[in-house]
Amino acid sequence: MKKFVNDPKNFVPEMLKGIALANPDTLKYVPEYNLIMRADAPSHDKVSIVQGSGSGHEPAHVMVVGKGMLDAACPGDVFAAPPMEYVLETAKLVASDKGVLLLVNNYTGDKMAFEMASELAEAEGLDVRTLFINDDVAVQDSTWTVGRRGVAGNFFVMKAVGAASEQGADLDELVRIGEKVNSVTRTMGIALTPCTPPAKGSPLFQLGDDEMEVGVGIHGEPGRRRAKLVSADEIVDELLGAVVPDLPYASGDDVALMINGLGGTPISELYLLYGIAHEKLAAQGVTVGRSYVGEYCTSLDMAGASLTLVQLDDEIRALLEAPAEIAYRVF
Amino acid sequence: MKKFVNDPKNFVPEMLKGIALANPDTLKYVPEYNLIMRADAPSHDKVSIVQGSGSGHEPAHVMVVGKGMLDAACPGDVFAAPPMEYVLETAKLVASDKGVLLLVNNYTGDKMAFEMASELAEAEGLDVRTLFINDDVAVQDSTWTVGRRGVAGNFFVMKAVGAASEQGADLDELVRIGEKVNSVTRTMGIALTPCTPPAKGSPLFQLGDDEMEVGVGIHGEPGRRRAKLVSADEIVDELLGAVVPDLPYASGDDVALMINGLGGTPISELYLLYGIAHEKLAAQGVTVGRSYVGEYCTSLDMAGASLTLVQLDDEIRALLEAPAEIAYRVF
Amino acid sequence: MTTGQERVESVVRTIAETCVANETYFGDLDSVVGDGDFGYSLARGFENVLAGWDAYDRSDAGTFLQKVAVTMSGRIGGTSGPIWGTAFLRAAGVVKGKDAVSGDDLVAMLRAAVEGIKARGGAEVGEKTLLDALVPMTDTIEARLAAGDDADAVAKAAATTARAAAEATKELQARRGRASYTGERSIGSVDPGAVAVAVLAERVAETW
Amino acid sequence: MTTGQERVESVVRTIAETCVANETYFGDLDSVVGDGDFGYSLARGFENVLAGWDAYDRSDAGTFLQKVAVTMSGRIGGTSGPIWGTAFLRAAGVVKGKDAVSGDDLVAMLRAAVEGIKARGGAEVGEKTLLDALVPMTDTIEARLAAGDDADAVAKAAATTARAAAEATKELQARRGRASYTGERSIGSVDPGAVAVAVLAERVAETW
Ligand SMILES: Nc1ncnc2c1ncn2[C@@H]1O[C@H](COP(=O)(O)OP(=O)(O)O)[C@@H](O)[C@H]1O
Ligand SMILES: Nc1ncnc2c1ncn2[C@@H]1O[C@H](COP(=O)(O)OP(=O)(O)O)[C@@H](O)[C@H]1O
Ligand SMILES: [Mg+2]
Ligand SMILES: [Mg+2]
Ligand SMILES: [Mg+2]
Ligand SMILES: [Mg+2]
Repeated sequence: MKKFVNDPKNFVPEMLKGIALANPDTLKYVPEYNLIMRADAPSHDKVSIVQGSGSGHEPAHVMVVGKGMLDAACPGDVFAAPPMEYVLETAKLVASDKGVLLLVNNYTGDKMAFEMASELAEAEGLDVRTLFINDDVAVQDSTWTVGRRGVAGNFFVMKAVGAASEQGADLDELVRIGEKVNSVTRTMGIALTPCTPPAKGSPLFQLGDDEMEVGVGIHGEPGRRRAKLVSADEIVDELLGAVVPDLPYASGDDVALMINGLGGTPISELYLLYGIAHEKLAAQGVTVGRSYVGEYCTSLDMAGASLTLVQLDDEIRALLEAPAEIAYRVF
Repeated sequence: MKKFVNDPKNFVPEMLKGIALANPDTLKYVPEYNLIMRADAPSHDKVSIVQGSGSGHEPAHVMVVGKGMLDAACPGDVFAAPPMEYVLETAKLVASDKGVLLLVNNYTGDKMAFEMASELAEAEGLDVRTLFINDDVAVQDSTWTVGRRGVAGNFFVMKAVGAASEQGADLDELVRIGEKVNSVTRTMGIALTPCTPPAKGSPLFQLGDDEMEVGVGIHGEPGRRRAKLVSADEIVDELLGAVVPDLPYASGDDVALMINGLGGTPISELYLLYGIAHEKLAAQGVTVGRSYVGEYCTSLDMAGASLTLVQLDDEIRALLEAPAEIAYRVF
Repeated sequence: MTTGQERVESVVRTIAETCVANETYFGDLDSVVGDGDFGYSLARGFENVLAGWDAYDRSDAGTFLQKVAVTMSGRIGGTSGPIWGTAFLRAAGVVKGKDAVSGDDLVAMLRAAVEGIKARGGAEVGEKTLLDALVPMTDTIEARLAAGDDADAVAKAAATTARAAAEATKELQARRGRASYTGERSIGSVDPGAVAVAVLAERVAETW
Repeated sequence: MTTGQERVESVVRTIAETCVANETYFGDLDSVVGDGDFGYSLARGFENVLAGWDAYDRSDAGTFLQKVAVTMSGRIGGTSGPIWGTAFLRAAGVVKGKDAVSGDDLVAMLRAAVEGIKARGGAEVGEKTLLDALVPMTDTIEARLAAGDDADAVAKAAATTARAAAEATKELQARRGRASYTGERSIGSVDPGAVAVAVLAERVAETW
């Protein structure tokens, strides 16, 4: 394992400590519950927004806590949903008079932890609503399965409800907005290499030198199929071929296009993919009104990328354009 | 080679096209000279700032073009200084009445290209000044060598002169500021894995499963020595042990601390390193007044990180805090 | 067959120590079509249990099991925290206030755990989860107790059934949990949760 | 020994084709203590030369070489663009207006190229650059011409010297260019630029 790490069991707490030390004026780290929160939370003139998930997806979600996005993030261990108790305590710590919105990526473990926690929080008198994000088209939704996964598209839900809450929207309104953004957001990813969880110390799966995993999950879950590695052009065709017809996105649509790096892929390659996707969409009559290129929701050190489309309307566009001040910044 | 790429020879132009497509209102891509420039450049009430270097270090420098930072970046091929002609044409395209400042990382190829180009630009009547950046403590400076390399510390020079130029500083003033920032900036890096240039298709060097390269260059050049991989704590000791005594940074100093990812290392590990470095500096009486964690100057897909310190004073701090609007953004 | 509270505690200790010892093995099983953290979650969970052990209120078997449950579901994440926590919690309810556990109690505890797991995660038998080992194992225990076998023989039979059932999950397609995302590709590998049940049953039988 | 402009052009074509053919080999040499792009830079540079070939003004040998120089230094980056471009430019200056090249011209061209390289990059012989093959090779050519050898023999002797000199760079510590960053670790591997000179000299000798 080639990682910067001390004791792998302390990987997550040590990372969280680093985030707090780098942002002393704006963020607070609460070691007992493994959480990062805004130093000024709760603010009683806005709904508080919390997202939890396993760790290993940074900057999601601990690095997008701040004005205009999350009020707190409660991560679990690497790739493990947070314990129910941590979710509950996080909700209590940031509980605002206007309520708490819990954002959850749709996975079995996360779903259970958040459902248990929100039941208990309600029992304690908190006004809590929970919203599930499930943008991953790689997984077929059906009553026989656990439903689609939440992946990089969660950024758009967080950004939209974060902006709306800053503008004073109430809990019902935030749920409406979050569900709306989730409903027009679709993602699919491709892995070129596996990732290595620090505590495991070895790659999570094996991938041949000339292979890629199409539709990979952000926890290294296998995707739709394993295929021979092809050119960037063909990869974009594959991703658009899965994402575009799913909603479907149609000629005349104005979209946000995100090329998200999975952790080990340099941003140069992401921009290369972006350019190809932008042009292919334009050729289909789909206009990219807003672009996102970089790392938003990663899978540790996995080389790979995901492509997300969001159908824009005036409301969503304005919320995405609103300012935000988060730890994950450049200058 | 596991990369998103079509024909490797088109890797750089395809990336540049992607950058321009993602930023249609603010950036322009000029394929003839392989350059990215602000759409509104030149602006005659400010000095234009240009940085060139090989590609493969993204976001440096093509993704930090924009208000408050560069007016243009002219990259060469991966790891190759730009051709002299491209530097010259870039300077001409953004030439402002207040002059042009050329920023160059101190490498043989870059130095020659920029010296030739600025001679020719002056011959054509342009007011040009050139500033070399050389923050890498891994390399010993002496009259027998080509001097120290410019690495991730170049961010601080770009940011400071970019802000000052936006505030109306003239060329002499910018040179003063740039030299001052460069003189108080020191960096050292460590590689955990080699990088793979797209056109080469295989790793640039070999590193054992339990080895790291201490003092590595951002082009994969070997560093001070090869050593056994150690814990994150010990790695930070090694980096601080090289950087701190070099200026030296002393108790009572207020510094900017940057943990820069070299391309393949996830940001979670960078924050972990940041937290350790922040605390070790504090224990030495050095206060971190400003923090930078993420990718600033990479080496393709190399796993690794560099640590940079900048001695802050009121002038430098204000310039670093000034706003900027660049392609490399999050929301 | 009736056992005292000490035996309940020693079985829980065996379970805890076995999960800690099998961290890597269970993690590797979860790497095949999951995310590799099953071993880590169980090991950290039961490490917490072992660390809290001496401080647990053990006024009766039920109270003791409830403390174990709270540690698991409160402090451990992933799917396993809520699932295993709920299982222990429901089992605890059956023997609340009792300091001895009869054969009938044991079967009722396991049935309660199974119902709790189903309620919490929405899974049924045949969907490739730990239920596919736990339910047949419980059936065997019930049958052997009814047939009058002694505790040792019951434990051995339970282990044999759990192992066979865990191996048989290889043929199943996952419909719950992370493995379900892979659809047909989940066929061909065993379910880590079911194998964990088999390993634990074997270890309990060995140390009876 | 005097050769016509056609021979000058055919030597340049041999150089160009040999650099294109050795892209991977030269790149691998540059990976040892450099950044691996030496082969790529030369190959792309000389591909440009070959692509521009038919359009080049070739009114005389000097003009032709100047066009080659401008292509190399104007369009090719890295260290090699300016270094090789300057070398061709200085050589071009010696034969400007001439359409035949004498033995003395050849030596003067090589000396001019060497001076240009030194001026551009600040290197001296012994600092582990292509100069360490180019200078001894030029000495040999001058000596063999003075001794009255025919062109073929001169070319073969040049190649032999260049190869030996390139191999000898192994013993040197790099003081210029990217390899110099490694200090003593640069000892033990050959300089890519010097080896390129040797390969080109051998190929020119073979195809004379
Ligand atoms: N819905 C469910 N109900 C019961 N057990 C489940 C369910 N989903 C998964 N499991 C069990 O949990 C095991 C995986 O646990 P764990 O690795 O902690 O989950 P994850 O990492 O997917 O959140 C599986 O092997 C399976 O036996
Ligand atoms: N200052 C210099 N003067 C002359 N030749 C040099 C100098 N520095 C390096 N070289 C030659 O250039 C070769 C490397 O070229 P190239 O790979 O293009 O450079 P880089 O990638 O380091 O910019 C070296 O093998 C050496 O022969
Ligand atoms: Mg998990
Ligand atoms: Mg180079
Ligand atoms: Mg798992
Ligand atoms: Mg090179």
